[in-house]
Amino acid sequence: MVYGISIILIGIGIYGLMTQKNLFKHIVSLSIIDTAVNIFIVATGYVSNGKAPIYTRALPGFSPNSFVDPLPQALVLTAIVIGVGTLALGASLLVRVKEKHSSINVENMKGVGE
Amino acid sequence: MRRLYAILVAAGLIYMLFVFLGTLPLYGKVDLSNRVSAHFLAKDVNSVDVKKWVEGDKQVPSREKIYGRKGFEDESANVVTSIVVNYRSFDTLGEVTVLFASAVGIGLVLGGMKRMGYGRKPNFILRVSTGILLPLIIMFGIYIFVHGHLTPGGGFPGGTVIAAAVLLLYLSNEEFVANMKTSKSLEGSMGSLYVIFGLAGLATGGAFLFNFLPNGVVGSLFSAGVVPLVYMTIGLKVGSELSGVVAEIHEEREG
Amino acid sequence: MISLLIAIPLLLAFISIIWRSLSKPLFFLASFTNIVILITSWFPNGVEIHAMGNWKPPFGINLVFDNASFYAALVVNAFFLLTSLLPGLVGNYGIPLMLLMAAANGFVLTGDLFNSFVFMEIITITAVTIASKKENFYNAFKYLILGGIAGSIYLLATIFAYASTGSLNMAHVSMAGISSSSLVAITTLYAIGLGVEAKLFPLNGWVSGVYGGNDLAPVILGTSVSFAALYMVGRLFGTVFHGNGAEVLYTLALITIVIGEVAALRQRNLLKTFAYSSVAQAGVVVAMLSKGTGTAMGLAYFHLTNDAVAKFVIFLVAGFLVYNYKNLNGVFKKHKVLGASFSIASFSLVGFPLFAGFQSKLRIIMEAFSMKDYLFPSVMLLATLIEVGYVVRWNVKLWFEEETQEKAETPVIASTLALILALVLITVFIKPDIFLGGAMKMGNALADTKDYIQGVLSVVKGGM
Amino acid sequence: MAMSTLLVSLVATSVVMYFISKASWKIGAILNFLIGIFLISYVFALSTGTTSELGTLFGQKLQLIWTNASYYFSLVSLLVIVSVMLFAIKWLDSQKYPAAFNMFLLMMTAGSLGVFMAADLITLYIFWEIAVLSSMLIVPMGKKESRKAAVVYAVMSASGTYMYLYGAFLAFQRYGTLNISEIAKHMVSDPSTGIKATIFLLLASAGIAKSGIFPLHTWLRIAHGNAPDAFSAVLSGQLVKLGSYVLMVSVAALPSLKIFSNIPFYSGIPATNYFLIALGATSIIIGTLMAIKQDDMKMLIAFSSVANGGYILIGIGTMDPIGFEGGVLHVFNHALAAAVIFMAFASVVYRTHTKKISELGGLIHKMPITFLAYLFAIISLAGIPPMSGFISKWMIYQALVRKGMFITAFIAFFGSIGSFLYVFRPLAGVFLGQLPKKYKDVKEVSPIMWLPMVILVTISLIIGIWPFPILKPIEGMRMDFGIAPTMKIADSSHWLIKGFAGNWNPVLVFNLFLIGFVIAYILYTLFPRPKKVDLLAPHKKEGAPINIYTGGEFIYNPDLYQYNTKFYAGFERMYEKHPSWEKLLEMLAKFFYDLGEWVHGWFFRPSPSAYTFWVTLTILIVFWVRW
Amino acid sequence: MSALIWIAGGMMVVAAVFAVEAKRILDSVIAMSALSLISVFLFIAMRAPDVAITEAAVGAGLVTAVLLVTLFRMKGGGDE
Repeated sequence: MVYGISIILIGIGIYGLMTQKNLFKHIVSLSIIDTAVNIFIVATGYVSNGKAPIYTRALPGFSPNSFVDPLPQALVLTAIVIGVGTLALGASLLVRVKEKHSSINVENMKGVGE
Repeated sequence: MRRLYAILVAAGLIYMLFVFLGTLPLYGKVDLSNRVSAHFLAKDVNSVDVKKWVEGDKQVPSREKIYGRKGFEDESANVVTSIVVNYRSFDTLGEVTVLFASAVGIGLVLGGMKRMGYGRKPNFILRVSTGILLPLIIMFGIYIFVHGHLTPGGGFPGGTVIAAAVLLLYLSNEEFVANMKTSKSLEGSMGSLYVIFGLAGLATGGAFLFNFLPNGVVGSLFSAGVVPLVYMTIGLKVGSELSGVVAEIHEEREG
Repeated sequence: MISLLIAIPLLLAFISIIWRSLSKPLFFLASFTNIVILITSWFPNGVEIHAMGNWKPPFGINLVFDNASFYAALVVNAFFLLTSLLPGLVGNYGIPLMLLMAAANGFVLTGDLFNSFVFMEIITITAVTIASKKENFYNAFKYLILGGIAGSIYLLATIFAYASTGSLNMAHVSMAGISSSSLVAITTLYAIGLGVEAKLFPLNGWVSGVYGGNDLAPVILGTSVSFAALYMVGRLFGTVFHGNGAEVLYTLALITIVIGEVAALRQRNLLKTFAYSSVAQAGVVVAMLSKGTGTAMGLAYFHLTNDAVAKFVIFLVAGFLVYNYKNLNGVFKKHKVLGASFSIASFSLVGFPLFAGFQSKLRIIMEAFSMKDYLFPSVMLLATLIEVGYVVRWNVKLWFEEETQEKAETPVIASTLALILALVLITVFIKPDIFLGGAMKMGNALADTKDYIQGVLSVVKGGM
Repeated sequence: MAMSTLLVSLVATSVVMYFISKASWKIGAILNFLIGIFLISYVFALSTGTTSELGTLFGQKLQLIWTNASYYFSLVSLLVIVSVMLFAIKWLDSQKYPAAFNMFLLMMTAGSLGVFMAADLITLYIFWEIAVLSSMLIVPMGKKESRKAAVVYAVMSASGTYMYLYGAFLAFQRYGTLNISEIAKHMVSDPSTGIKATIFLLLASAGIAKSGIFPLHTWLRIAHGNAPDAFSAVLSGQLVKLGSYVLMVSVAALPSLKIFSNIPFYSGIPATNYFLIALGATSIIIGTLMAIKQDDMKMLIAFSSVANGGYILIGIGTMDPIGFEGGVLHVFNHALAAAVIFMAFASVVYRTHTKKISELGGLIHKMPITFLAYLFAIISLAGIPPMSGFISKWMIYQALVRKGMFITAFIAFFGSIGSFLYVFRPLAGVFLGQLPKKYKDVKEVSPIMWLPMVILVTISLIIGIWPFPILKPIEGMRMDFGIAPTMKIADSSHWLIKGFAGNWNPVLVFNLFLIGFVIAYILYTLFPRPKKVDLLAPHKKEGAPINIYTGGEFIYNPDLYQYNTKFYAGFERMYEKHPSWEKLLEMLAKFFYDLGEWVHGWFFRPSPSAYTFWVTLTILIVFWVRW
Repeated sequence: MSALIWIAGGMMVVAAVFAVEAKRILDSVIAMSALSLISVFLFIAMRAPDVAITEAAVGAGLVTAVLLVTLFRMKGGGDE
């Protein structure tokens, strides 16, 4: 179910990348894909009725499958930050693209192509 | 037409991923004992007989783990943190580097000189409340990364919260310019510190990023050896880094 | 010790953000130290691992140091060292270059799938930064988008691998019995995810824009990074997945070769021409890698080494020319040393005798024939024919056309470097073992899955 | 000195030569010439059967062997090259890149010698590429069009070379060896005709491309026509012969009659050979017809090289003892003739700076020695006794008639007649007729330049009278290749060349010709001399109307009315609208460019969306195929 | 819980489509931010509090802020 959501979101993101002419939308679409992939990853680690992987006073001991898989979560933490890095760099590139080509719409940009 | 093709192709991709999904275990029906994370959770990685483990003899950890006692190989209560900062600390170093690379890249791409103004006077409420909120926000950010090994959160969200404070300053004050020199120095020295932690581990324990400090008791603030230190480093670094990014996107080139 | 290959450039990069002016000397220092470290641990002839934080694999992240990763790291760092000798080229980009160096080393050395993803993302981001030099923003942006998609796909592949094996460690993944259907899923996704960095058709649309956009990007991305990416192709499809998915790579590679050369032929821009040629050469390498045997892979990396050396010279010279002259007709009359190096490098690219490319190209054809593959050599020879066309055209244009009045000072260091590398190319023709020995060791190490698993999973060695 | 040492040191010396020539190109040119003389003496001293090893390449020994064929081809090559080297000592002062010319000429010499010495296919390939590469770098030193010529040359040559390489590796893969004689042995016993024929044709295609045989002949016109003038002599006289050598290797060294004995096609000639003969015949037709049309004198001879390449191929292709010898001897004849002709043209261009026939005329009085050299060379080229060119053509005809190949024979005769037409055009247009006024101060070239021509012409004449020294290695070659080894064709004790339809006694023929010439000279001196009329009235200024009238009008452009403009207009009109192979190949090249455009337009779009689309589509296709 | 996830999923899809197809870039960025926020809910539902807090701070907060500021810098960007 959650898998389904994330896959559809990936599809939407790809669709956005393919159809949109505004480069800002590309960043937005990429961000959607990132989020979707993150959801997907966390979903692979979900265990029904598992607890959040934190030892607390209320949950003292370890037994198999009592927690959800912490590793995908750790990976997602990394992936989120990587996504931010990519997006921020992309946004700043767009600022300069706009300055140089006077538009960020693929069809109206000047001096692009070849 | 273009949209139609796009929809078709995207639908194809969705279909493909659904088909691939069939190769994964069902949602929620994961058996952790087949995965390495079982031992991250049990925190008994060092006691696993790797040879047997990889050949399919999954040694299900059955030891009782008690909150508040010694005996773990990694003492942070938050297992995700122990993975992020201890078991897979190297990934985190990479992650920090990604952010750093991105910040450097933004600096090089924008290469701004003068602050961009929003062209309007920030309203009174914003200005006053910023003054009140600012220390609180920063305190909160610090709290998040200092308790990273105990509670959810850690260096990255903590640092982000600090950066949010800087953003608030930019929004509330047309004239405000962050001191880039300080933020860069903090960023650089914190980054170096992380690597130096790693090198210290290499020197004392023979492996890069080795946890060279003594462990404490699960659940207490001063536990988990080097983990809180690393998370603080990360928190400060991310905070200064993202503040730098916030400052940089507010800069315009003159002329 | 090998963790220092990554730690030192990172540390120096962090330090140089504080003292910006130091970035150039520190970059040189970092690459120099790395080369020294590598030289002191010449060809391990076995599998050494470095378990990060002393967490033994498959639990922790480990660096793997065997003949393959050694040779790859050597080549990668050598090009960084060469680049660091060119302060004019490095400019403000010392820090991204150091990060790129750390990431490329990490990418090569790591034995962990997710870790390789992280390093791939660092490579993408720093490469985008470098690509944006000389206001080449739009192409850098395109690269960023494509790299982002590729990164997502690579990450998905990694997660599929994790979900079906329960581990991220390459050695463990390669020995864990993955069901054939999930293997298809994983290798398909990896083929596409790596295809972008490995410049496979049609994922290579960014190449011409990025390589053709400034003088620094092609020099470093076309050599070091390209080597690292293609190393990963060999590691994943050779060692980890035992050649599963090789036919996809093979098909894509053949198309890549033809498309790359044809696109290069029509190019009127010097840098872009050779950018496309580099695409085609990547196709040759991947086609050879997809064969999966030690010899074939060794030859592929031998070819790649030759190609990288030649491309370094070509891009160095071309970058200088394109950004100093409006009209390139007959410019080599003013820069004879640069011209001679360029010609030698480009002839080596084609595979004329007397130059290194001959050795690798002929061996590759021979190896392909001995595997009863008649298609690949014919495609390769056809591609070479097209290559002859544009290489000769450019050489004739740059040497013999009527020159213009424009003048630029000959860059002394660049000329010397280019000449030395050109001489290296000639030396390799006479004594191919200079590159071939290492490349063959690399190929054999990549093909030897058993040794790799044995080395990673049973011997836990932290050690300096 | 071992052959391997010689070749390696020659390549190395050529690089040194650049720096020497950089200091003084004249010293470089002289040194080049001296090295050439040394090489000739070296070639004479070497005894057949000597082997030498160059080293190993991927486990294969690179071997050199000195055979009769190596001796013969090296000698012919060196004769041409050394003459050009001598010629260049003076001629280079008109050139822009003398140092590079010296370097590449020497390197090319090394490459060519290596080709002739090679005992295995890879060694041959290596030296072949060295020769091609260095010659390819000399071609663009000429005028503007030569830049394009170099590219065309390189690509055409490479297309043949890479087919050859494919064939070589195919043979290696099948027979496990690259050594030519061993491959020959294996091929004889190999039952699979298809693969043998493939290997054979692939190997031969390098020769086809290089010697300008149809369909890869078009580069000759462009490259020979635009290369630096003296270098055209090497191109046409020597480099093209590399192609003939490879053709000979693939036809004779791999004994095609035995290998393809199961597919006889026509009077014992296998289909594969017949295919080559057909290509040769086509080349004769195309070369002859196109040569007649040319106004550019160098392009004219370039096309004649196409035709003569055809003769050589036909001769060798028959694998008939006398035809084979004729074909191989034709290599020698054409090499010398073409070299002299191109050097003569180079001399003319050196003095007049034009190579358009219609702009020249009457140089016979200004450059008499050049004229004489040219005259004898074209006599040889056209195959008129007593020059040596006749003998080889005669031998080829003999073979064709004997084999009953009447169509080919007819084409060969046609080519001969055509060659009278086209060699006469530059003779009439350049040397005879009216001297344009602007060339009235033209002088004969210096002895350094005419001497090589005279030497070559003399050799050609001597061989025409007494061909036995050159026939001896050819006979040796024939024995080596096992073509009717018991038969003796050259009979020096009776001064005879034995044909099938009669014998040829060159000495007798020469004497007859000598008598005829003496009679003609006497008649010439007895009759009154014709009176000369200047084309431009001497008292008029240049450019002003001239007192030549036609139909009551002043003639403003006397060049148009010169008789050598549109020399064979009537004849040319007969095939004006001929289909052009050159255009076809250009279309092929354009196809690749267009493919590039298409690829660029489809896959390398400026927008990231398109990339995303292709990436996704590729994933889907891969998924579809693999799932 | 399951129903909630369905609702959240539906909202995310709607937000994603809106983010992709919106005429104004500003709307698009805001929709994207909303998508991130809803994903935080999903993360919590999947027992991933660490991810949730990071996504909330970094994904939903900072990215949105950065994009908005750059959008402002571009003076509306390519609102064509």
